[in-house]
Amino acid sequence: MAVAEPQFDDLYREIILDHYRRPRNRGELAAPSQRVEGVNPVCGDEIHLDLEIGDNTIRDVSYWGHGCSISQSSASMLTERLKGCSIEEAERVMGKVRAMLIDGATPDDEIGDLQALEGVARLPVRVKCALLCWNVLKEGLQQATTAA
Amino acid sequence: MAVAEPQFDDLYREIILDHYRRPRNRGELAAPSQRVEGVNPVCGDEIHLDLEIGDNTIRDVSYWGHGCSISQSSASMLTERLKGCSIEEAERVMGKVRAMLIDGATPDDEIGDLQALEGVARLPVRVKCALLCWNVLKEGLQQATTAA
Amino acid sequence: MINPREIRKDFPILEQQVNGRPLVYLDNAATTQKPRQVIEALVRYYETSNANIHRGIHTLAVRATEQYEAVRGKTAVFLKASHAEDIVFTRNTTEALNLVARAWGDANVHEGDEIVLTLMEHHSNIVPWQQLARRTGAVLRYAGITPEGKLDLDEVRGMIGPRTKVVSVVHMSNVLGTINPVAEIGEMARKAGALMVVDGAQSAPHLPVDIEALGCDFFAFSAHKMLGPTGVGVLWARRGLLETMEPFLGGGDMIALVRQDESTWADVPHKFEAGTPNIADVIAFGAALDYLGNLGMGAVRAHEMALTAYAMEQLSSIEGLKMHGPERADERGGVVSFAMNLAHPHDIATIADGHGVAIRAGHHCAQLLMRHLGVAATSRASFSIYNDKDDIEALAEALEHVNRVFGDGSSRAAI
Amino acid sequence: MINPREIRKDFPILEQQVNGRPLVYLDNAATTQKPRQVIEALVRYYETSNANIHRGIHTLAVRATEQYEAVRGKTAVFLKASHAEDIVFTRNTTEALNLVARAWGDANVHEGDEIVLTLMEHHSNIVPWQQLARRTGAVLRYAGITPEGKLDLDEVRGMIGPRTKVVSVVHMSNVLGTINPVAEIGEMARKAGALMVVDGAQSAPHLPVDIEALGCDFFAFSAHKMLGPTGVGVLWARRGLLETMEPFLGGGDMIALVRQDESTWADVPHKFEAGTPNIADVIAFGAALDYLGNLGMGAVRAHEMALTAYAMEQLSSIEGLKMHGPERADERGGVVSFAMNLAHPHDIATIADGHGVAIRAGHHCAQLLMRHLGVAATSRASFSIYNDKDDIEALAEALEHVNRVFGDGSSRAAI
Ligand SMILES: Cc1ncc(COP(=O)(O)O)c(C=O)c1O
Ligand SMILES: Cc1ncc(COP(=O)(O)O)c(C=O)c1O
Repeated sequence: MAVAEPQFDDLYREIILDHYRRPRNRGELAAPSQRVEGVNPVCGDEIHLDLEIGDNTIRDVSYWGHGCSISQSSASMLTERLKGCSIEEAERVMGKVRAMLIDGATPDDEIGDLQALEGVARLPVRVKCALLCWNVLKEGLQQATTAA
Repeated sequence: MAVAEPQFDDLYREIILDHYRRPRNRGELAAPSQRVEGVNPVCGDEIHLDLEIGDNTIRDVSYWGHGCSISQSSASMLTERLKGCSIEEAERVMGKVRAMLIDGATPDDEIGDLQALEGVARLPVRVKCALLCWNVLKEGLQQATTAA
Repeated sequence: MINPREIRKDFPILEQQVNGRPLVYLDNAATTQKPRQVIEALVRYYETSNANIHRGIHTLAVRATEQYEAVRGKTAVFLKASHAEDIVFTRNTTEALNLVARAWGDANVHEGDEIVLTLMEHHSNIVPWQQLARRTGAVLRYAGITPEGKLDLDEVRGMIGPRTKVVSVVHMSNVLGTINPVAEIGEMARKAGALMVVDGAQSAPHLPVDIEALGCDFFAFSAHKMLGPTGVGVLWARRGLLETMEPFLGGGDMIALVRQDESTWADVPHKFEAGTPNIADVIAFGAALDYLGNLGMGAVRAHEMALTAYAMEQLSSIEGLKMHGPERADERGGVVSFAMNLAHPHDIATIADGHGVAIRAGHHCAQLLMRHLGVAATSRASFSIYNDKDDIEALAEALEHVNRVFGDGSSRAAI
Repeated sequence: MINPREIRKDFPILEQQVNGRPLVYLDNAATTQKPRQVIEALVRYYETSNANIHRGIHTLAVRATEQYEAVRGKTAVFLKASHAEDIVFTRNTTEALNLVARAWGDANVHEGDEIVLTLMEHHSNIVPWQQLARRTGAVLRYAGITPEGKLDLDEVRGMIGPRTKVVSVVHMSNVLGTINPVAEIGEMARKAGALMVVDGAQSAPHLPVDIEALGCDFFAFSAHKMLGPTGVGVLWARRGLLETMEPFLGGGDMIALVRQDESTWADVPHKFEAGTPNIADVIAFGAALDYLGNLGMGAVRAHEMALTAYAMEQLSSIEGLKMHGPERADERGGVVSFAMNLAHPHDIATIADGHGVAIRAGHHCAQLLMRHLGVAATSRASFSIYNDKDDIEALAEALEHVNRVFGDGSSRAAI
């Protein structure tokens, strides 16, 4: 029998690896309005998000933490995609990313680079890696809304 | 296929049932030199032996207790066989009964009615019933030896 | 409608001869036999999916984890419970009850508090509470039994009061067959501010259970008594209760963060499943739940009730035989304990075994009940879905034989 | 001599493809696969002998009891222990260690007493002692690890003193592979009047164990890590020790006499096996012991040591890969943990899985050790009797692929 090609190369798409190797918006913000964090106790992945929210807009966002390429690149792409977005748009993007990861929904262009995470949905055990920063974001947005 | 005869009728030989229905030497002695007892915690069988030992002889022996036909008839036969015996003979009989029950040794006439218990050796789960009174006796003889 | 003849085809063990007779297995309250679907689930697991669960990334680990957690969901459905996370897998009912007595009891029961039990409890629902009482100085109280073998509800009512911290009652007695009104007792406990624990070891296998309707706080049972493999027990807890409890066993899989001096715990139910669980058997238990689910627990109950009625009728015609427990089959499960004038329970069981009929003789882990009944032991026949009237008749025949063996010499000579 | 090619024929699960490649199972420290002899023992038990044990008179009950107790004897022989009654069956290593911490610890460890552990312990040999320390006010002390990944024996020696009540050490680390000199440490404990507990979860499956020569007081391990089924653990105790201990779990089968207010206990080991045990799996564990016994544990060790040496050689040629633990294969068991410069352990495990290679990534229930190593997780390959050099090469190939995927874009384009 012919040996199959190694699987999961589509998981590690170049765009993911690029965000993993050259993280965008990594570090702390000078004056975040929200600072939120999340840990995945099972695998130890850790994500911190700094958000600067005002006028219903994510004026700035950064992240730091450690973990696998999926959790870290997901966070990097999150910051890149949402910086400067209205809360409304951020929530729409978040909804689409979650639908893609959790329900396997087909992503559309609105989520940008994040479409590269589509392959993760096929691997339930890694979905939580990709979701981690989005769970953290959700909490951050909730805090912002409550504070407002 | 022909239905087999019910098994274990050879276990319940008439002599066993006779001792069960009409126990010999049942009750307490007036002045026992040894009073010993044993319980089988798994099935609740209980045997008490009263022994009157002197001059290296079991001058008198009686039993009481409750439990299945095997444990009770074994005790009844014990008393019948050993009353008036020398300790030496009692120990020999005890050895032969134990060998029959535990190792499946073929009994000889010296043990008398007790040969009827031979079938029990085939049923490991019931052997302890037949042995109970012999374990109690062993303790009684030990006490007598130590006291002497 | 249950068709035992069809069902038997799924139980390879029942095809054998015992002592030259076809095996008639009437020891189902001790443990039931397993359908090939359960055995095959075990084989399938070990031949295709075996791996340690919950932390693995590789394919087998993911597969095994999904199969294991799916059974938690199935167990919830079986109990009509709303949340799979309220279910902890243990080794057996006994461990489940110990878990409650330790993890809930040690934190909530104090000196002078009262623990209400009944005289018909299985040792597994007595000893853990005795141990708790000894650790804490709490007091045990036992509700009695009516002459007909039912729980004395008035006594229970009188016993539950402001000092009661927990009431723990067997749902169906493994000796008398009595089905206790646990919902009603749970209501009494609730009003007194006490928790209600139900030992469901005999009820989950034989009665439709609607856990929310029972209104209890904890419910424990064993897979091996309901067509499942040995080594799996279930503890269900009322929503939110597990969260309030400290863990019981410590170790792998139940932690969030381990530091040198102290640790934090994983979410429920994992907090209560320390170490590698009995993965294969939990998964095979899923096949048992499917099997019972396909039959329908209502049908199981109807079949076993009819069989119990038939057994009580047949046994009542045997001379010198006295049955324990409620007289009406609809007030009891498929368990019939009895005494015979002439023969001791162990002799009865041996002679029945000589007929290929497997019944149990002894105290059935219910010594308090034996003492109450004034006996050292009883003989017990108990039924499952693969039993039919022929099995009852084989039992009756064996018991007639007991009477012939133990009757006077003349009738014995005639056999 | 072990011939993995022959042995594999006994392991049906290994015949499968994972992600289009033949399964290469290198997660044996988590759990091993099971030979058909073990699976068949399960099937045979359920198809011929299933019954509840220890109290039954009928044929199946006697048969099941004999088979179950025979495995206690086999376990004693496997450990070269003199007495089968010194062996208690639990669910797993974790439960065995909890049993010691509760049933022995609660009665013997007091405020200010010291419990000596090491930084390389599995959570199952940490958390039960933390819980004990919390209940009693005892103090935990952790011996450190040398740069080469060995236990710092001088530190252990310095730590054991008059306040030490118990020393509990892993025999073989599930992360570093390190084999600890437990006999030597046991001697230190004995001199200080402390008890010595050995976590044998990784040693019993892979090294010849002579329990008397180890000189410890308790020894715990799990069947599922040594070809046996899930749901069975073993606790061995030094002669006489179990007798001095109060029971842990209470319930059926562990009592002698139950009265309303208190009970008396059955003889050991039954005193520690409450409720219906995991009968089928204990019996199937007997088949696993037979399987290992036929191979000979010396041969098992020799095979796995050779494989470990080969793995260390192969992995050392992979760029950016760093192995943890002792450098010499004869000082370690068949476990190789490693880090790679470019990729996180979870990504390594996923890519390996894409090659059909099952390895584990994570903290391996050893967070204290991870913290000591300064990592959040490691990747780990671990070996068993059915693994061969081809498996190692498949792993090496997968790891090369990891480097290609995570290397810079140019090399990635080339694959
Ligand atoms: C060294 C060590 N100790 C203890 C354990 C716990 O074993 P189990 O999960 O079977 O209780 C393991 C296995 O995970 C181990 O490797
Ligand atoms: C009513 C009742 N409770 C508890 C138990 C204990 O079940 P297990 O031995 O599976 O723990 C049994 C079974 O023996 C039972 O019948």
